[in-house]
Amino acid sequence: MSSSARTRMLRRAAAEIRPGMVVNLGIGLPTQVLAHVPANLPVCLHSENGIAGVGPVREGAAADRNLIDAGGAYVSTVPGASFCDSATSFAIVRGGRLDLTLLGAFEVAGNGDLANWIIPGQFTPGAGGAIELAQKARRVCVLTTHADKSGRSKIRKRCELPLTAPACVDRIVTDLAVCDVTAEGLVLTELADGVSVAQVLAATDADLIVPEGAIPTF
Amino acid sequence: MSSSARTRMLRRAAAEIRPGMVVNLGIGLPTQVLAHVPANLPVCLHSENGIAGVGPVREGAAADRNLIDAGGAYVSTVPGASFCDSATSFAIVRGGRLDLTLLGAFEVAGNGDLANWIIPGQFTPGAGGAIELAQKARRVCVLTTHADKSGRSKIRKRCELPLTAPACVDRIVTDLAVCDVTAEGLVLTELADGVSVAQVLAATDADLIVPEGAIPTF
Amino acid sequence: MRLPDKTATMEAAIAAIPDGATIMLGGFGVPGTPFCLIRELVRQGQKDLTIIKNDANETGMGVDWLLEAGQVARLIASHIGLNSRAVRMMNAGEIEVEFAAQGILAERIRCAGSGLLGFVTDIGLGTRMARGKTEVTVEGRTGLLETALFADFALVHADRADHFGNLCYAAAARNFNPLIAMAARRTIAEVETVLPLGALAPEEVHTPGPFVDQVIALPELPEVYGVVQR
Amino acid sequence: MRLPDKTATMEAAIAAIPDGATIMLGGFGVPGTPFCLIRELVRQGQKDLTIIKNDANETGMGVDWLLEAGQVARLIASHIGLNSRAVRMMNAGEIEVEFAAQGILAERIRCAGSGLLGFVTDIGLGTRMARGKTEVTVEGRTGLLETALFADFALVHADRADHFGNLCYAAAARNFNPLIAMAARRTIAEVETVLPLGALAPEEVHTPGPFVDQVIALPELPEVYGVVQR
Repeated sequence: MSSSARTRMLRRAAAEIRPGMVVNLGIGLPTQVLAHVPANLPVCLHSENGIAGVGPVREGAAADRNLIDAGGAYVSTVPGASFCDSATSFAIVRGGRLDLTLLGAFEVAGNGDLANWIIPGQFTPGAGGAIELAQKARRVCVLTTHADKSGRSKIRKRCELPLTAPACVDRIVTDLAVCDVTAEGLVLTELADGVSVAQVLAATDADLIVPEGAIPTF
Repeated sequence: MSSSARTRMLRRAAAEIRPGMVVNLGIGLPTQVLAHVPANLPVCLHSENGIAGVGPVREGAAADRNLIDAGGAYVSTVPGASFCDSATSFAIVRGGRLDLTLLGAFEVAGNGDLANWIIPGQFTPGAGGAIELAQKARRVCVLTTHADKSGRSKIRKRCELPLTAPACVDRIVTDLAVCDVTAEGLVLTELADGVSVAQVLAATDADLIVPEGAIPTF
Repeated sequence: MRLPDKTATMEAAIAAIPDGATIMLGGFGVPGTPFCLIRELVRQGQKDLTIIKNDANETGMGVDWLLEAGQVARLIASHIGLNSRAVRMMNAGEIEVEFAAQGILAERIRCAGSGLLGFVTDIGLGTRMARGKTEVTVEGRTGLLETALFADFALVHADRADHFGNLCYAAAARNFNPLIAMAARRTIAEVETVLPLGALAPEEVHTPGPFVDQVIALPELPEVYGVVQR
Repeated sequence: MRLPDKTATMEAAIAAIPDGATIMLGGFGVPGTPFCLIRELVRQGQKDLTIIKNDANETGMGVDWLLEAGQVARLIASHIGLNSRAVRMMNAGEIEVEFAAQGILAERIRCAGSGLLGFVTDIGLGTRMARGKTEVTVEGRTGLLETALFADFALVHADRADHFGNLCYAAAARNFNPLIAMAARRTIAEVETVLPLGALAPEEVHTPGPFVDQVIALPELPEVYGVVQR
């Protein structure tokens, strides 16, 4: 993936964040979306280790030893931030107060199934907060490269890995396209600039519904 | 009950409060025990509306509109007090952090059953915190006049009123005596000054075990 | 990024409440009761309400205004002994009253606010509080299943807040307020002092802003908030 | 009345922990981890411990010291991915690891601390996290029964405390600390600054003193508490 494709994907993901939302950015690619959120957007970033109102990353001498996000990065807070314990933090998630989460994926299926926490025999670190984020955020947007490093499509007919949560994903944003999980199936809704429908279809294992007419680009 | 008998009873009840304890004083007679607790005793008074470290009652201009105890009295706090929400306050009770509660009674039975919250058809205001205090304090001491206003014994073979909690009472302190609930039954352990064993037996509906030898007085 | 502004007017906030709504009210006695929001609810006159509150206040204040106006169909509480009208209306069948042990009421509200379905407790076993409840065995111990208690609206009284809805409560006025703030589809907070973002230290916030939908600054405190003279 | 004094020495507090004990540790990563209490536990060498903590810290700190010393038989956590030793020992069968979803772990600990038996949640339905769990239906909705998680000892790190054990936590160092402080038979707090009674405002206390048994003032903070340089 080129640097410009990566930036385009991150910018497109940032556009998922709407004014007034409480948002949790998962570890990995989603965290990088932060740099593309407009400075003046009214939004509250949540971190599951007990922060509402996460601000920009802090490095070196500016870091506070007691202030990390759930990914372990030293962060700051914005004015009006608050801290809470881990039970209250997940009450925000499970209680319906988290409007959006952006999550990474190992695999995501056309029916919205998500696998992003375990690769049996290879990667078994525990789920952390992923299960609750995936299952309970009001809106779940997966942000991932369309293919894994070996070129295998991450957008699958069915997930083969153990699920994080079934039927939880609303939208998938990749370096190639935006796809929405609908009652009819997975729908191609946007194309990355310079990418063709045929390229996306070739890169996607899941069945993909291509709407008639022009498809918007990002 | 004479004023001196009342004072004697309250003083005896105050002696149940030992150094280091977290204590909840129920509404009514138990609240009056406060005046008989030594000023320097290391103890934490809990109120179920979310106070750990209740201090003396405040009246008139000294009252804080936001600071009442569970009985509705304006109170103060001692240095080192804290406030918490109602769920946390009852976590202290149910979680085993409340060492002692002194509770009033309509009826208390020889097996430790307590009825102090409802008189069907007459008095049905709801249980408030009584059920959890009775069931979960590490030690439950009932403080009550031996007889009700009509002269009927409150210390019963069995409670006829609906129970607050079954088999929850450890000790009963009255104007006449102190009785302990034991595996063998209800045992007379102390007599009020000037009260005879015969008087206590006559005033008690429950079967009462009278130990051999001299019985201490209070 | 900056945090959203949730300040609102009392009239509009309460106007969103329809007839038949389930409403949680903060407060244990006077402290923490949202009297101004209740007064506005009386003025607007929504009917057939289910009210969830620790108590029914005393005669002549708070919940009693709603009872007097005939707006309440159902009351879920732990203790209503200080309100003789509530007791009389209950006994006359004019309102339906459901009692819960006080800490169980608190916990059922928090359970809803935490996105859980219910919990299992031994509180009430062997008493009439167990009637009609399902028994569940947990690792060999028997308990009663208590269900999460949700509301459409939570009306909260806070001492201090910021524009994002971070709330701080005074002394024993905290009580049920942080719990109901979590458990409603919409949480409306009346606030004695509204401060700019950043004026509350992040460590001192009692209810984090994400739980709160609307913040209403109280212009003045009516006498009912004061010390009750008996 | 005055509130009891709970200040204690670290050596005596940790010496009360027997072999085979179940110990909860605060902390999410570095912030809130009671490194000094863990170091003393390593020095005293109690064996066959069950450790309950969100994570296993990173290699070379905290939980990792206990793993390296062979003191851990069982670990209950939500995520151990930053500690390769923990993952290796789990895969080699040298320690038993039980995983819970992070918020469910927090809630199971709070459930014990609140004197409840368990709770019902739909979290994990349709995934392997549901394996072996009992299904319970609550008002027509199916959930999984999660059990209260108790410990013999909770080791907590606080920023400020008073002699009675009222605790305040700094920033994101709060995390699991207030929850584990509720859920153990004995709660031991190491504290950066111990203040006299009354120095903490009653409204700002995060963990009320009744939950805490022993308060240990840290004389100095070892480097491990600092910002991790990667």
